[in-house]
Amino acid sequence: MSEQTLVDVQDLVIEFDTPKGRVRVVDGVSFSVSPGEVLGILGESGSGKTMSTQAILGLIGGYPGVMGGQINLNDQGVTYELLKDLPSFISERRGQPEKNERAWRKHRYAQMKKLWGRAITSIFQNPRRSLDPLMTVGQQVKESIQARESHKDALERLNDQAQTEEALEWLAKVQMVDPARVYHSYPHELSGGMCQRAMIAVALACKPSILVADEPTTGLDATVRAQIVHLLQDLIKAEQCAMLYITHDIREMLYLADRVIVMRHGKVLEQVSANDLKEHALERHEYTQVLLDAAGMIGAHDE
Amino acid sequence: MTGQSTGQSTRQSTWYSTWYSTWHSAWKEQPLSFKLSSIIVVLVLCFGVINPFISYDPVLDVELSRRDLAPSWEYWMGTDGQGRSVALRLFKGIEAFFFPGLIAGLFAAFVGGVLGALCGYFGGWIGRSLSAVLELIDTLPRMVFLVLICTIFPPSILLISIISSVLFIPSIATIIRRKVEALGAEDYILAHVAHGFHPLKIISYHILWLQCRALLTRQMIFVFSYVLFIETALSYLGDYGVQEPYPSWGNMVAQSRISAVAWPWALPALAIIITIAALLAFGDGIARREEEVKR
Amino acid sequence: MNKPLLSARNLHKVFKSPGGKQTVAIDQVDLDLYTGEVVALIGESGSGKTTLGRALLRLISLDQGQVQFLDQDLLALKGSELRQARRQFQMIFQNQQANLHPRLSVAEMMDESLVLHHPEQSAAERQSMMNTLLDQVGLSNHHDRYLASLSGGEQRRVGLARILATSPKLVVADEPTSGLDAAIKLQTIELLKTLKGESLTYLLISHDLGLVRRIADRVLVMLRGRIIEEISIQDLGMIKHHPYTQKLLEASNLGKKTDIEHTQYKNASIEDVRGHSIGCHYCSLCPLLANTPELKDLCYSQRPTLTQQVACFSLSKERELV
Amino acid sequence: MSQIGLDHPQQKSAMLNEATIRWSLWLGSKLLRGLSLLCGASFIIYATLRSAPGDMVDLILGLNGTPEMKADLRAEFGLDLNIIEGYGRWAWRALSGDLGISITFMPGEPVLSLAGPAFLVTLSIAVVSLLCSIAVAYGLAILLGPPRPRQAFLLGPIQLLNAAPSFVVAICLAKVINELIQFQLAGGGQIPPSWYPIPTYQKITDSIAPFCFAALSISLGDGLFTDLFNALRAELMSLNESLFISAVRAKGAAVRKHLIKNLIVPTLSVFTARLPLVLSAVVIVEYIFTLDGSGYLLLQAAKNRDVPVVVGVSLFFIFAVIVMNLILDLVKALVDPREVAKGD
Repeated sequence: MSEQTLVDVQDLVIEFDTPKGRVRVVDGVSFSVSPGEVLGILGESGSGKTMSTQAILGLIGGYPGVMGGQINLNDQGVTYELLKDLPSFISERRGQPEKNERAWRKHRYAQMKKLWGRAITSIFQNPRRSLDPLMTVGQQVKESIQARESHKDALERLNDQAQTEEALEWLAKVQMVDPARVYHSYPHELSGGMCQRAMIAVALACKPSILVADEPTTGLDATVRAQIVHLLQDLIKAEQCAMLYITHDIREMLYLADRVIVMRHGKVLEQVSANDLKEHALERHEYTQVLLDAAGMIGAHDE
Repeated sequence: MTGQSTGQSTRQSTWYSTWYSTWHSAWKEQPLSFKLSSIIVVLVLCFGVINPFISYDPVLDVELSRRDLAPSWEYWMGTDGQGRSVALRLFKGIEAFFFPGLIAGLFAAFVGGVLGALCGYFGGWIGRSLSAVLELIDTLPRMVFLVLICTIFPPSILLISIISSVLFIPSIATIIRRKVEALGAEDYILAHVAHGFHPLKIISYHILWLQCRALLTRQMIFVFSYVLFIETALSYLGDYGVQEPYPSWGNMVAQSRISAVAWPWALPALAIIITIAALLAFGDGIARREEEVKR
Repeated sequence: MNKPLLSARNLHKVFKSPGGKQTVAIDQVDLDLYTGEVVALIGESGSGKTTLGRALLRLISLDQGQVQFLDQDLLALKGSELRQARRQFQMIFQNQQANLHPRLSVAEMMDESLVLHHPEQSAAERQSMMNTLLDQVGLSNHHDRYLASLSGGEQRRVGLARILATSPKLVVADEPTSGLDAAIKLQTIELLKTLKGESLTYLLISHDLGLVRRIADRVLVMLRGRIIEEISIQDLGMIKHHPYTQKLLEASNLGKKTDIEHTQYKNASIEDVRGHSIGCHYCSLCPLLANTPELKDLCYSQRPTLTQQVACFSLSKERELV
Repeated sequence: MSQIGLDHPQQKSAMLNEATIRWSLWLGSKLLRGLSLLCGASFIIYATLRSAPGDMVDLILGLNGTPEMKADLRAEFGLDLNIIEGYGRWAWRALSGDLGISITFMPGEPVLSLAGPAFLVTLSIAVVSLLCSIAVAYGLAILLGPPRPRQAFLLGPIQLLNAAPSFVVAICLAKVINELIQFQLAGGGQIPPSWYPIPTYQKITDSIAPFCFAALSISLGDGLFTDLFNALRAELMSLNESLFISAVRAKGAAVRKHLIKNLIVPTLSVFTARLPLVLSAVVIVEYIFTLDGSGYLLLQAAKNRDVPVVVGVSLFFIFAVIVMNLILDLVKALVDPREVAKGD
């Protein structure tokens, strides 16, 4: 892994037990993200795109979860091999590999504890449900500032007043109309679009080196969606933060991403630059063409 | 012949053979707790049905010379302080709660189901006033109200079971109402109206029968077990339930006050716990089975 | 043009929440649907498009207005007459699971519909009819399947087959492709096109402009319970639209960033429109007002009606001049 | 950034005002509902009384009632009026503290002075048992974590408790403790003379021990503990898998605070659902441990067919259910702002 990569994923394998037996949701996926780059993962429901990113974050729920591969995460010049200890948690039983999921999760949480927020953080698909319903939005933004500050020396830490002010500043940065009011609001009092903006504030207030955005616009209205996408683009540039952007909407992808990975059935079909996807649509993989067609982009190109 | 018929067997088989095959395969994949509990439930059911045809004489047979015998081959749950067989009394005691429980369960499930479905379907002021009445009934502490009833009216186990089933109607209706409202929230009912079905058919068939039968069965079993509980509690108190010398699990447990040995009261107490546990597990199992949507 | 299949006049609907708050869901809507055409209703969530679709089919009561379907006054129908009439207009619901019953197999469900709508037929006739219908939607071997074992696209298709069993004249399709994967979405669109034939009319409720471009003949734009613009599909994106329509089109395109004149309104979302009780709904966000300040008073005090196919004083004047 | 400040006085006061109005509206509607429930429930009791077979006065007084007593009683229950007016008069008297006079159980004693102190005992048992079960359930749920397969051995006994009526638990508890104490003191083998739990500890524990055991058996029996435990674990599981907990993790903050706060509401919901059952259980368990609570009073009075006492105690119970529900709602609203928002 070169110095210039933030995240490097090699041959990631994720499996789940279902009533019908074990299913391989992610099958040997590899990709990497460099600093300041926006990598898009394009795929439809069930393509394993969310699972691969959850695996990087160490947040996979379900059994047995990650079963193989390598994930390297770069934090301030230090590279962490996140899946190095994985084989020691896997044993053979009745001809099938079994994993001690509980112990692994504990191990993983301990490992990620110092990386969450600082090296990597994430925003999720359902903004209403990704904010704690019992806490005001301001407190939640402040919480991530606190978490960030707790890594620093006691002398360099911001005091409480400064943290509150920074939280307000963040709410203004995500273009809330009335930050002071939003600061004291609970998530149920905000609209979906505002919740997602608050969520972006929560995530970026950690000052991460890479932000994972998991379909942040799904379920939002078209105009609100456009706002969120524009906002993300502006902020990512301003904060010099890399982004892993997951979506099934090819238009968003073309707009935001520098490089695009197309996934289907847990496998990477192709990796292209956004420009290629736009300009040379007809040279793309069959499935990518279907996606482009469904979004009405090939037809327009032909004419 | 088998080779030819396999392709169409699902089509041409009679209703009972499909029924049998589905239940046979379903039985095999059930957890152990469900199997055990259903065996106990079936046992209780058998005894409950047979009991009225068995005479009381051996149960009431007092013989002081054989009092307090430990469990043996002859009296395999021992005998009590008056020399009566505990096992026989235990089985005969099922009669005290079986039919009242059955009636109460059926009544509560039927009325609660219909009321709940109506509340959930209509909403508006009908739903609101109905649910207000139901909430009112729900505030009455059940045991206290039952004692009040027993003080004013001549106590009988049938009255008790009817009252307790009435007291359970609100909770059943609420469960059904929530279910119907959840269905309504995903435009499910509207879709059926749009298709042209009669509202009565939607309520009775599409909602109550197809969607809520498992829930209702479970609630029915729950009410049954509650009547068992109430009956034993009241018989234990000694003034309202089944009176000595007639056996009931409650007044058998009440022998703990006077009995010198453990089995005359401990075994009925165990029977109460096990039966209620089996009933609950059985109800849960049925509900779970129905929840796993057919594939 | 000939007589419309369905014509609605002056529809009004107000929802009252328990707290006494009133939301205007449909506000003075006139609508004509002609046999064989596909009309798309677009707008953001909360614009009242789903409510309008349902109200037209008598699934929601209206506060005011008339709906004429063929020669019947739809709002006057009651009880069994209404249920009889329902077979002529059907609805595809947004949530495909809502269309089907999870505890009935495909065959049972189809049979149920056929018994209801063709009671005169014998069991054998129904069986053959069911087979043709399921063939039509491409599900010939799925008789014994249950909802849970069908994929999203298959669920949609069973719903379609069930609707076709009533041989309807009008189908209101509420987001018929939402939640479907791209390939299946394309299939479903093709299927909808084929099934339409000559005589079936669709009212398509969608926010997916890709879908709208593919099958619609005419587009209606809704904002806050009002139809603010009517566009034929050839004109979509080609002429100067109502500023709200323009914003919708841009948002779905994402390709170019919003215009400079829009920047100050960039972050004002549709929720900011809620406040205006008089005047044009969009007046405070309208970029056209910068060019035509003389209309300001008018826009802030009167609600524009649909003239020259657009509910905007400035635009309708402009079009009149052309 | 100076124009956006938290301490803009006007804004703060405006927000405060709005919140106060919302809260007072919510509280008012809850109080109103509680009041109407109280009226309704007492009306049900009155109607039950009126619908008794035969003449109610004869039923209450039996054969030895003098004509004056009969007339008194008629006036008290408003029997000479129609049912609504009669209820009005009866409710008014009850409200002003006149619940009538005990007739057969403790003749001449006012019901209020009988039932009031007794009810305090009952209430404290109910509260202690609820708190007790919550403490144990919380502890176990957090210790065991979310449900996992292969825990059946551990959980079997806990699930079996679901089926144990509290009076059975109470009897077993009394018996076992009795046996244990006898064993220690007398060297075993001796048969305890009565079912009373700790005869030899009477000096110190005459009242405290039965109280504790009553509370313990209520909190274990009737599925109270099991229900709480199951609800907590299920909630813990869904919380652990919920998006916002993932989000909290992903930003590197501590999860525990969020978990605990979000667990409070489901716990309270179980409480609300279980309250009538707990009060029912108290009645019979008090009887077993001969605690001087209102349950014991109720059963003794019922045995003696002392209708005024039974009715008075029932009213107390209903009142308690409504008030406790109100308190639980209040706590829920304090924790969860959504409650107030949807309340009106």
